[in-house]
Amino acid sequence: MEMILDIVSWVLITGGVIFCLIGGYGLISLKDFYARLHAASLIDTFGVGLIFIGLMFQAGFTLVTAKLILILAFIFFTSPTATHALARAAINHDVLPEVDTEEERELVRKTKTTTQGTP
Amino acid sequence: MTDLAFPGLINYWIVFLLMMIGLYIVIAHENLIKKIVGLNVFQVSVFVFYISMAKVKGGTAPILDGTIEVFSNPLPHVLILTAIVVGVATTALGLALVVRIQESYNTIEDNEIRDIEERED
Amino acid sequence: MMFAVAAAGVVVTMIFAMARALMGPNVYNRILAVNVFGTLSVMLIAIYGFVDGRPEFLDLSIVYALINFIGTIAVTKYVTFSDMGHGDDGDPAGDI
Amino acid sequence: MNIEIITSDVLNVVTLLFMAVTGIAIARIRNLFAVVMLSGIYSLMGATLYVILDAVDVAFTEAAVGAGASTVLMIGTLALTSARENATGSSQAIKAAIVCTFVGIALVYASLDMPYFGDPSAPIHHHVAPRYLNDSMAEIGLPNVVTSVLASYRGYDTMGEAFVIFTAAAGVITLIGRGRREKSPSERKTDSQNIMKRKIVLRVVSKLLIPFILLFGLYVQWHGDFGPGGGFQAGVIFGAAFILYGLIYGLGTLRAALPSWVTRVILALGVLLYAGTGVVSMIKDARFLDYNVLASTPTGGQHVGILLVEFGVGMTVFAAIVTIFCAFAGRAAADVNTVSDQGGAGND
Repeated sequence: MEMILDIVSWVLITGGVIFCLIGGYGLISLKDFYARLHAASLIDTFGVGLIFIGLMFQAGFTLVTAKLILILAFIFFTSPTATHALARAAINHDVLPEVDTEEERELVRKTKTTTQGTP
Repeated sequence: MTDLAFPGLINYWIVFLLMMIGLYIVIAHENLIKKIVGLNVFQVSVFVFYISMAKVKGGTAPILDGTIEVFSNPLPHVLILTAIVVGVATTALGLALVVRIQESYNTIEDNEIRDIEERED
Repeated sequence: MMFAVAAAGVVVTMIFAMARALMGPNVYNRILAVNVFGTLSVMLIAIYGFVDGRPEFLDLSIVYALINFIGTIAVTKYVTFSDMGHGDDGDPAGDI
Repeated sequence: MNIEIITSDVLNVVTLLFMAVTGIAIARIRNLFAVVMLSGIYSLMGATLYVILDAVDVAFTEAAVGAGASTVLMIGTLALTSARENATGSSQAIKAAIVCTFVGIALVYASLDMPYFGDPSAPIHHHVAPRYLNDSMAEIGLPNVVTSVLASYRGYDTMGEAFVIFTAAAGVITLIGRGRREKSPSERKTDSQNIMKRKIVLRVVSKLLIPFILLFGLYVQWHGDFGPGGGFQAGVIFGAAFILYGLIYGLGTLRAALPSWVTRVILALGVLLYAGTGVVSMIKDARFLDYNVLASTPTGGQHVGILLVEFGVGMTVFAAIVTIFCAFAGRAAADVNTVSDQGGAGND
């Protein structure tokens, strides 16, 4: 039983670490701000999630697991909110994504006006 | 004593480097906000110095639970805990002074303020 | 061992985040990097609790996550308004 | 030498190196906004380091106060001044570098006499520390030795700190407390009209979170005897909830919920509670801040005394944080700093 739990933890934590590393690599290699937001969200969701679930298997049914769940829930609420606020602030201040085609450029313009317009 | 060879004194030397970075910022830069940030850098490194002296190898946090034998020294923790809060209180006071200086002189560069003062004399 | 691997992975990712925070190129990239750095610190603290064998100090991680969120909101608000006590006074660019 | 100790030592050095890199970046970058963000990272790394060095209470405080509150305050100052630093003269930089090199060499020379890092036989561990660790359970009866030392053994010291915070908050009120901006009635009207239409995501999430943050603050306040926590930390967390409210709903709404006279009263009440506890113990024929007489048994008295004193500290710190934040946020933005500047502010 102990060993099964350890193996599950290993798998989850290794997975989480790999997602963190991919996200971190994306953070420095991707070209524009919005692409980097995606890389960051990988860390905030899969990275934190998998690692914390892996830790929960090690902690067992204790207060520690409850606290881990709390932190996880907190991050799941706040991190997308912060990212949303950040992306919105960026697009309202003319930080535009790098796009290739005219069609995409049109899409960017549209998004910008809808986020900016007062209801 | 081989156990103690790493990090040995290296730990303290990096802390001294941090202190000197803080000191450098405070001396070399004219901008008052930058000076306060430098003071913060220095302050945190002094805190780190105290806390690293309190560490006992293999010990854990000084919260007793009946089973653990080796604890780190709690006294520096207490000193630094209060120092941090006082530090932010003084930082706030310093920043408030910076705001007032900006309003009176319309600049927060130390040398420009000195120039204005000299012209007034 | 497991926790050491996890801590190593998180530290390497921290290096990436730090590099992005130093490179910029604009304010938003920095804020993003600092936010990610905060999340990674939360993870590092949680993992270190297990390394140390006393994982009951997870309250700290909660504080880190909280401060990280409030910090990001404050910074975003400053970038948007250059002012922190701003309410809602009909500035169309003010919606963060 | 097992894997735990190696991991913790390596993490220790790596974190210090992170801090050094951040420090050098702070010294070099001239965009103050980036500098403030990096100093936030610097504090956060410091807090992580305290966890690695077993100082969980200190880490708690540094994360909440150093990384949270002072970053917010510095950004508030930037909003009122300018986010750009002038170039410094190179002669001054060289002089500063020479001074720092000499001081650094002197420090390293002095450190050669120091005991190695983590040495259990270092003199620092053989004076009062064993007494605290061995006898505090019998004398005070609390698992968290840091709280025992903070609130009971060194209660005078902590009272002094509480008064320093009180004084600093009073000083900030005197310097910049009177906000310069008054809103016209028409502006207020648009406020109420727009209030539900904007920032929907942030509003909903913050409404969800703020009660839990307050609850967590109370937990930290009352659980400080048994785990990391206590008045200083709880005060900042409580204040952080209100700062979040003020950031998202505007300062006017925050001040409607928590008028300035209330925070000022709490600010004074906190230190009054602390000193009052000492006076009560004097009335009961003991020395100032000797809690043993506050209940029927000595340890029971210590419990009551520490709870009261920590609550006093929590009140003062909370009120000070909120007061200082409101003072900075309420000051009208100086006209040197407009929104359009900010787009380019990140390009160094």
